[in-house]
Amino acid sequence: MTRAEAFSEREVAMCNVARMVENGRTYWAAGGGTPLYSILLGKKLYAPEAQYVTEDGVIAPEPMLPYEPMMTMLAARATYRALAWGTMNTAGIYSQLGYMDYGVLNTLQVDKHGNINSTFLGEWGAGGRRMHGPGGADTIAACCWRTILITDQSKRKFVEKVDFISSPGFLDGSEGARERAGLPRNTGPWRVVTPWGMYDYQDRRLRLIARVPWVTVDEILAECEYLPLVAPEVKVLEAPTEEEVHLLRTELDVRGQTTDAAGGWIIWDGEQYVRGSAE
Amino acid sequence: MTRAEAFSEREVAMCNVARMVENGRTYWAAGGGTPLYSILLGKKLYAPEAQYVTEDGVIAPEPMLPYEPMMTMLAARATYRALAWGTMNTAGIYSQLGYMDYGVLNTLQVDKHGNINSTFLGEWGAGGRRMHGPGGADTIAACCWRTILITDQSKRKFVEKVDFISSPGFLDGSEGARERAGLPRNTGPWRVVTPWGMYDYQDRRLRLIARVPWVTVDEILAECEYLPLVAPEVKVLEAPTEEEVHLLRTELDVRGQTTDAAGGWIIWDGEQYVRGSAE
Amino acid sequence: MTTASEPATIEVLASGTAPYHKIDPDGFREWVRDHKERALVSKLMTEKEAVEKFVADGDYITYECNYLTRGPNSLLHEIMRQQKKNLWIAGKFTYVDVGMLVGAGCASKVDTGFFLCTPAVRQALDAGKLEVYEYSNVIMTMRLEAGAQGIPFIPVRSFGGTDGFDHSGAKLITDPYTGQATVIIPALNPDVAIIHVQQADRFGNARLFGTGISDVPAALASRKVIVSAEEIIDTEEIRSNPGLTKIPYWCVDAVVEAPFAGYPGTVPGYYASDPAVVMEVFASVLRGAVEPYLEKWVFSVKSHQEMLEKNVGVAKLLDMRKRETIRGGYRA
Amino acid sequence: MTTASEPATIEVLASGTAPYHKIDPDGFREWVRDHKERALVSKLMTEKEAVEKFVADGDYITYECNYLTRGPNSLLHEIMRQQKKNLWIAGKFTYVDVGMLVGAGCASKVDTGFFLCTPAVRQALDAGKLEVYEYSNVIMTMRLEAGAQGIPFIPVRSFGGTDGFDHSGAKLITDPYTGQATVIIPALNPDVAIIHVQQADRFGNARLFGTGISDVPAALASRKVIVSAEEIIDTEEIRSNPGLTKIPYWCVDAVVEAPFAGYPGTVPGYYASDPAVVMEVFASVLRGAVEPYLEKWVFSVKSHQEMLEKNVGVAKLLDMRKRETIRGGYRA
Repeated sequence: MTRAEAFSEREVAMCNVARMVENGRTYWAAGGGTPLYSILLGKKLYAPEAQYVTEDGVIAPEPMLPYEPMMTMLAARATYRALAWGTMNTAGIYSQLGYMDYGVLNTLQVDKHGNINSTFLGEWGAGGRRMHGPGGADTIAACCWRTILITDQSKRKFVEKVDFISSPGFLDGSEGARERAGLPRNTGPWRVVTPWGMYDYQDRRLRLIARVPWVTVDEILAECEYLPLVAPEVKVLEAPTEEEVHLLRTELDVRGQTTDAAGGWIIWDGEQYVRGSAE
Repeated sequence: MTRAEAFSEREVAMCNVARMVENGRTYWAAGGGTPLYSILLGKKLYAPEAQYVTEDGVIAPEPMLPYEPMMTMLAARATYRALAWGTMNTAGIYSQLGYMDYGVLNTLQVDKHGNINSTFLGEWGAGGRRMHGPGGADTIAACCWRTILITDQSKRKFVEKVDFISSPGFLDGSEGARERAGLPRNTGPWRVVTPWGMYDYQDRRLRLIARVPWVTVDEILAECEYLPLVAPEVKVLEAPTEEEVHLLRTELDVRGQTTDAAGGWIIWDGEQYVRGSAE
Repeated sequence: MTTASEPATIEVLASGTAPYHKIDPDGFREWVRDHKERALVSKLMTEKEAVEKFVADGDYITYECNYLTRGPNSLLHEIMRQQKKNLWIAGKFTYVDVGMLVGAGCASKVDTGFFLCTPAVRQALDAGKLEVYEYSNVIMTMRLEAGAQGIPFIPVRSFGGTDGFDHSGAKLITDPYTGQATVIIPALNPDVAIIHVQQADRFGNARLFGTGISDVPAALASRKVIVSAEEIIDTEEIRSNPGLTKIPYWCVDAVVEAPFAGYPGTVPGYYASDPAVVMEVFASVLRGAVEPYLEKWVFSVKSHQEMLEKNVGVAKLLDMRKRETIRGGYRA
Repeated sequence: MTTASEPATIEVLASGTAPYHKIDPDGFREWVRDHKERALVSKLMTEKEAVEKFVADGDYITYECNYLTRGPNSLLHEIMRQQKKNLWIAGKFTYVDVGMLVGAGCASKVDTGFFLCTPAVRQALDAGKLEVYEYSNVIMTMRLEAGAQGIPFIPVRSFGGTDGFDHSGAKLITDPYTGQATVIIPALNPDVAIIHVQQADRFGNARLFGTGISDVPAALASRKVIVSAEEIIDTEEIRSNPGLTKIPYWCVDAVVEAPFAGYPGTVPGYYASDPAVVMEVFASVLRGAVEPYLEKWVFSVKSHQEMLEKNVGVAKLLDMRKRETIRGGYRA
């Protein structure tokens, strides 16, 4: 595996999710952006026997890549060579039944208990900014055994309490809160991955457990409105490899819609990775 | 149409149901005996645009007749050239949604309010005789707009109160009893057809409205444990035609399993129909 | 093995407070009895006739898939062209569509789901011309599933604990069987469903190929159902393979022959999308400039076919067809 | 448009009093997580291995269709041959089957449905060796539908007012949305489902052709699922037409290659029945003489294939195949 010379922040996050993908596990990819590409990257490079569904109920496809723009669900290339075709309720029902090991999703805002907001910034019904809504993420966050959340590292995204719980984390953080709200037992947030680091949950509270080499823990914490717990040993993540970014750019997000959409670039200066521009 | 020279009692009942079959209406045939053959007879002779389903969710087939023994559902000949194939829940759901105009069913016991027993003769759990259970008839009786019940004319079949309500009629006969039990509004028993006569319901009570030419009203009432209301004018039903019994015997119940299973035979003696033996 | 416990009551632990579309299973049954044609009669008509006849101002409307993928776009365009008003939209698995309908002045309520919250949507919200009730995609399609069964509600395992729950018609109850807190959601029986399929006969027996969202539940759950089809096929063909029929004729009120109705999106197995126009519609709604798009693609033409003729042309349509090279699973 | 009313409680107007199979949606999820194979691994095994491994004494068992039509007869025979005990049978859309299982001494509880109440059944009832709980066919398949969704119960529009209701696990409640009396029924998650299909791959991806009873819900709702198939096909074939897969591999625990498994019944599109033996089994169970039938067709042979070889023979099998002349809808 060759070190990549330059890559975007979004590419970093996707590579780190991809490396967590396991053979023989099921994934529900929320929508068609970073979650889907992360799973496909992991499946192509590390875990060919991982299986996934998307919201349209496709089961374990071998998609014809790359996709046409925005055609990441329902389209023939996206559902190609599946083991079965279903519907949105197919995906919902398999997750209700406990068949989905992992849900992978992204979001606008996450709080200390892993609750996700994709509906509204500000106070609901009193000004503020409406966003697109939960889509399938509510069901993923409720019913998959473990969820992996992808987001950017920024103060306005890591908050004490989300303005609106679109998709459930550990709710108020108390033990059994999810069960009391009618959600399945022993489910919940598992990892949050950003271009700078990775989090898990300790006693249902967000905890920083890893960082990329070119960012310090203090820099990460400076981009958290809510200061997460910090693990005793914060692991250092590997940078993306040439294989990973090549695959992302030539087969998955070939138009760069996902990877270029936000964040800066990281460049190998011969000795270390430095944050810089892509020019 | 030629008068039939001889026919069985069961054939009489089937012909009388067949003549009620209407174009552009939907029928759910319970099981595969007299109800299904009655509908098929009606469809072939009188109402080709009547449509039917059976419990396996077949929609509007054009079956390949005759069937093999007992193969009246699921089998390829029975589901041939359908407009759609479904499942038992397909049939159940279309009837819940109000798509089924008529349900046609048979039974062991019916009471003055049209309740049907096919589960137990005697006191449940205390001796008595267990029968086969409601099958699909409970859903037919609950959810089709109108039900047509086929049974034999005998004292033990027309009772004051069935021993066990397997499939609902008007329950205790009070207004709104079905709705109070959770059943859909404005549904319920519509006709009972026996080899001797026909009944409707007046204020949710069984009422004799027609008889065959070779049986008197008194003879019918003598074969009712519960004495039904009697309409001011009891119509006289036409005897089966040669076309009807020919079709029944050559295409539908070719082995006579349904028609010969019970009841006597009726023979034209040159002047009138008389009850007699088939010898 | 459990013996039924017998609580005299079931606790309602929490209730959402949003308005929800009327739940009336018995009324729906009576609509079916009085309006759904059980005879085999041709329901072929133009998109104009179908929308005039079966879409009314104020209707609750659901459409299947979305503007990009097997979308009923010729019917959506016609609804905008006829300037239907105050529609209540089932905004599940939608993308640019809600922004277009709001931009065209057709919608005043949305149950979401997911939709791009565009400048036109935000303006309508700020002006009090649009209300949004909060569900999620699967909660919406499960509501349709309950509506498609003729039952008033259905339990689900998601949605609890969210703020969406509070702004919805859901309830949290103690399940009388397990004693566990359980979410129930209200059934949804839209006034009208519009669905684009690959093949249908003139009576409405419809074949769908590929994955889907809630096409079949929507067809069963809705009072009025308009199906548009890439191809009208013979009923003999339907009868030759009954396993392929997903929607039976009796659910369908209008059948519109509509080749390339999914334009500019894809209809899987039939044609790929037109990527330039897909990008154009995204850019238009996101920048709050939906009017020029609607003017060009909807208002300046009388029908979908005229739009294909004037704005697209044979070469592009043939190219879209050519780029769709996958056939497995999309043909009888 | 309705605003959610907020009753603090929902009234339970009536409750059936019969025992029902344990309802535990969360426990079922954990079973799925811990036991269902999400990797693509071959599950091919013999009927003997499958039944030894996945059917335990005391299990709640559902089988699809019945002994006459696409019945999982090779597996039913094997269960009798292995003398499984105290099974609780989902007696929906069954015919001679319950009488056979009771006659073979395998069953001690039945949820009905419909079954021929044969002398063996009546003897077992009189001897207190068999209990019957009262449902109906659709109520049973709707219970499976709820189990297949992982929810604890589902509302239905039938069953209310019957005496079956009283001898079941159903409840009558006031629907919190309409205020109307509404029946709810307990979900059913059997311990084991046995299903015969036309085609499956070695992982369990299964194709079913023709009408059915509750094959797919049974596969989703059951902890252990044994599929027997007329033909084992390649996974490449499955991937070539994903629309034909009705049961995905991850639900399936065992796949048994079982040509003519439906004998003496029909498997639609593959072979017609053997009418003489169909009549033989009816006569046997109805006359209370099921033992000779079981001895001849089940106990005296080691496997279904041996039975075909010894008791049926090539000529009859070819004739059954020949008499099944309908193909439309039964082939990919």
